[in-house]
Amino acid sequence: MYLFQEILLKYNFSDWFIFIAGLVFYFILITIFIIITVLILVLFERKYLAMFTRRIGPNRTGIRGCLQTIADSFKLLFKENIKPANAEQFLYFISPLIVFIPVILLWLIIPFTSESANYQSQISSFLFLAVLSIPVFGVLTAGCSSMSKYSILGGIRSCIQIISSEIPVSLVLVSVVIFTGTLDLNNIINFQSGIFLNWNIFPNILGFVIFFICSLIMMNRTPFDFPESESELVAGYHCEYSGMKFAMLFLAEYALTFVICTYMTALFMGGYNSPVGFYLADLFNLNNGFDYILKNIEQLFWISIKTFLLIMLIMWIRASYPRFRFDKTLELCWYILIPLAVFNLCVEIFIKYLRGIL
Amino acid sequence: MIKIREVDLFENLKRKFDIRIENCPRMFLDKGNELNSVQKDMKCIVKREYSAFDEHLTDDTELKCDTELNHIKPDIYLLRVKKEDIRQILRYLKNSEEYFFERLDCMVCCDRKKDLEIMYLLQSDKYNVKCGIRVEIDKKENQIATVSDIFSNANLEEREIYDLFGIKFINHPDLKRIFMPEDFVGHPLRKDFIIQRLN
Amino acid sequence: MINSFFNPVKELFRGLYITAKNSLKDNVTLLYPEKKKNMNKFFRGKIQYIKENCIKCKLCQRVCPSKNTIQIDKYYSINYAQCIFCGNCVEYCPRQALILTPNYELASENKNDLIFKEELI
Amino acid sequence: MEKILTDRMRINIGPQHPSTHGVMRMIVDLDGETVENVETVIGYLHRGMEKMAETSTYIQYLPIVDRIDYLSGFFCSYAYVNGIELLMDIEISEKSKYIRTITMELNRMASHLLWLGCFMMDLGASSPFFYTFIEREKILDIFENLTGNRMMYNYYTFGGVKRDIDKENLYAIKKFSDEFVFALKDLEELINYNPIFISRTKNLGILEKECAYAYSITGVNLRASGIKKDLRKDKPYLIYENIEFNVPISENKDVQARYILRIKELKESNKIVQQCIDWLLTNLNNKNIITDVKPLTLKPEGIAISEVESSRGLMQCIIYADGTLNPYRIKWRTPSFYNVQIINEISKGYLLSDLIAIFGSLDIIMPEVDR
Repeated sequence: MYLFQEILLKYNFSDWFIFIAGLVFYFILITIFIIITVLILVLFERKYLAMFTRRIGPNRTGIRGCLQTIADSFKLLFKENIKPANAEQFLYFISPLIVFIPVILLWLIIPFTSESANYQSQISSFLFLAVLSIPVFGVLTAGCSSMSKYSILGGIRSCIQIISSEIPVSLVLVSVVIFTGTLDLNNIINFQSGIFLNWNIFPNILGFVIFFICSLIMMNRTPFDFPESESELVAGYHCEYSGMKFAMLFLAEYALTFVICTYMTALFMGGYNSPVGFYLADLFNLNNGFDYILKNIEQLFWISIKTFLLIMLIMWIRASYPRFRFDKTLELCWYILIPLAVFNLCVEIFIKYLRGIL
Repeated sequence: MIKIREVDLFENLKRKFDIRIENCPRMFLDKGNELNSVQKDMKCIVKREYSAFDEHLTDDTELKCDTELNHIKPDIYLLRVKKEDIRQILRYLKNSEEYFFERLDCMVCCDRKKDLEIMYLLQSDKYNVKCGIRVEIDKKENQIATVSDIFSNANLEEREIYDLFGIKFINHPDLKRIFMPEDFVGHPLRKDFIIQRLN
Repeated sequence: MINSFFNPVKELFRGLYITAKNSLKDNVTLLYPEKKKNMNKFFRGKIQYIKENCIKCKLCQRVCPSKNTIQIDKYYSINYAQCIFCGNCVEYCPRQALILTPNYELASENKNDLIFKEELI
Repeated sequence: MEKILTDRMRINIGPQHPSTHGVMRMIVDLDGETVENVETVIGYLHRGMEKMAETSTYIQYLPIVDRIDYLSGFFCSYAYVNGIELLMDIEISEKSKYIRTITMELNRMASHLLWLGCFMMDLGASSPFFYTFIEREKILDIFENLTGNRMMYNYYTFGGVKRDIDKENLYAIKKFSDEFVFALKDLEELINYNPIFISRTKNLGILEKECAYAYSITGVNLRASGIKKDLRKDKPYLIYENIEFNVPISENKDVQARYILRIKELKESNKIVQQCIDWLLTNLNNKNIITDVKPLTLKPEGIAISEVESSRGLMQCIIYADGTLNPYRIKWRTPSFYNVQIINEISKGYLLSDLIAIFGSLDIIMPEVDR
């Protein structure tokens, strides 16, 4: 974003115009980046699940099925938008946007590299959680506005589920923040720099497990995929959507998965520092501006590798477990995860105190 | 081997209701003429060796079988019963410990041109024997009392018979068609139902 | 009590292990258009009519469960849309005028492609 | 505080729904998420099997019989063919008895495997579906080489079997049944003690003994309620006398019990298949598999009630024959027709997702219900 603004300076536009152009350019850059990652993610999931069940997965489009999701998205783009007759027009039209726009904002908060032009703010980890609860409204309005009983049930289920999983997540976040001392994601990541032993995951293993389970619930992934559980509610909240709107909801779900995984790597697994402490780019120590870009690329590489490992674990879980019962999940959240999160908070404070003494 | 009192299987049943025990006669389906009754004894149906229950059946009981086939006792007994007292018989057969037919396998309805006939197939687990109760309903006033409160699986069964044969069951909970749409005319499994061949 | 907590977790990991173990085995799916499944000689595919052997005894018409797939008057016609490939006609034909071919690809755009007609002099 | 009066939502799990195996409509009255009343509407798949019997001869009706319960085609054709054999007093040879038993038990395994796959898909796990279908494909390949078709066999005739089992088929069956033991062990490890699966199926859909008798439920659902009733043991037909196998029953009458029983039945059938193979391998040269009955001019008379223990319960075929070429009336007593009726009794008070699990555990398929 800053590079773009420097170029604009040469053509002496007025400064407020430069500020807005920079933001818009970064916004477009991020959406393109999201669409690419989601395309890869969807294809990867289908191939990865196929591997587990001894199938091949899509292999007709492209060399070995690599253009499959592009073909899917084109199909969805040009599909006819069928609107249910008695659906409320405005809410029905707006809810995919309510779901999709916050997901893009989430991407702005996450620091992908040390100098990445994301939205620097002192409380970026809490800001992430705040923005994360906005898509719930989109899902609820999508469900209730399309006036079909299945989607109403789906919408209600997903909003109860996400509320009950927000609380353990924030408690675990508090424990991480206490341990690292700052709310800002960049500082949290810098706190975990160096050899991978001082990642946050090792002192805070219980917090990581709770966070992982709650993020499964938030992402609506198996074994907690109640809003669109195929065998009961046919397709849950997005069963009346087709064409472009369905593509947006589908895209938002996968983008949400990727973003929550990057957030987890940032909090627990040392976002963009390499596990071996030093960066490959330093070896070349070429002093013109080039090593700066090389370092950024390598950091980007590290954070996406760690996120991919987490996503592979999530998809592995999707392949092997049946679905939970809805009220059992709420029981799990309220009776087990929240007390555990509070216990984990005390453990963290004690470790912090111990670390302070030594 | 426990010695059971020598008694005919349906003796006290006969005392209460007047039923006619029969083997199903071979030529019971008339070819246009009157129903010719017992003409030739009929090898009834599922050939099984003796079960413990049959011990007390002496050879000269009513259920006469072909002399050369007497080593195979029929495993099913067919009773011809009047239409009015079908409910008492079924309740009696179900609740009395002596027979203990507590499972109604199925109700078979057959259109014998002259009249409609329903066969209630009962099965007793304790004695491992089957009994078929046959009731004749003539076509004009095709009505019979329902049995769904004694055997609750008769509920759907009677609706199916009503749907395919048109027999109305008195005070059946909800007598509606099962297979055919509501506005379907006629009852398909009747012999006089014309099949429109569409090709 | 401890066992009642660690047992389910052990079972959860065992579930993951089973799916992983299955992922190493080879694929079972068959790439249909490229590699076709080889049918054995008893497979009941499309029925083939041999005119020389036929003595027009109409037995195949009488034995066929879907009543009017085979029509024998001036022509000998088999309607593959109605045929259920049960093999009755092939079995009961006295002169082996009908044989079974292992060809199962019968998709066609319009229906009357599926009607096979042969002139009977 | 008194219960808040919320109005009931009437949702119909309609004919087109991913988890009604076949075409069936359930009108469910929901109070929030708990099920209050389930009304089943059937009849979408009625093909008029019984009317078709009256207009076709005995030979013409033989291939149609497999389609009554297309998952276990051999059982229906055995019920029909055995009925005619009883009427005509035909004795079938020892070898064809063994061939019939082995094909029926393999068919029972195929139908249970398909049920397992669909049941797990109802509960949300997608990968067991593919593992069970891999095994099922092997059985269908065996049937294809043996009878010529994967599901519509038309393999039994009056008085025996149409074709003899040659050596390759027997070795294929032997290879399958040996490998099946390990594959089933894998499946069981994946599902049996999985805490999510246990929490989804434990004490759910309790079927009491009286209710089972009142609705004349048969098969695994009955045995899951503690009543030991299996036709293969009570009235052994074919060669079930000299084959030793046991009939598993369980006492706790819930969805999990039905699942466990079906897995045990898979193992039992595998044992039966292995015993049949040993006998068949010993006398390969005994070739008389069919007694010469002139099927085309078949004119039986009388009533015949032939029973068979199909994979879903007791299946009876009641044939009224009046000495002409066409059967006078054939009535099919199919087990799923009675299992459908108890959904309302046993699924009251459970959640919507439990209703799907209960319906899945009863192993109901719609062609049998609608005939």
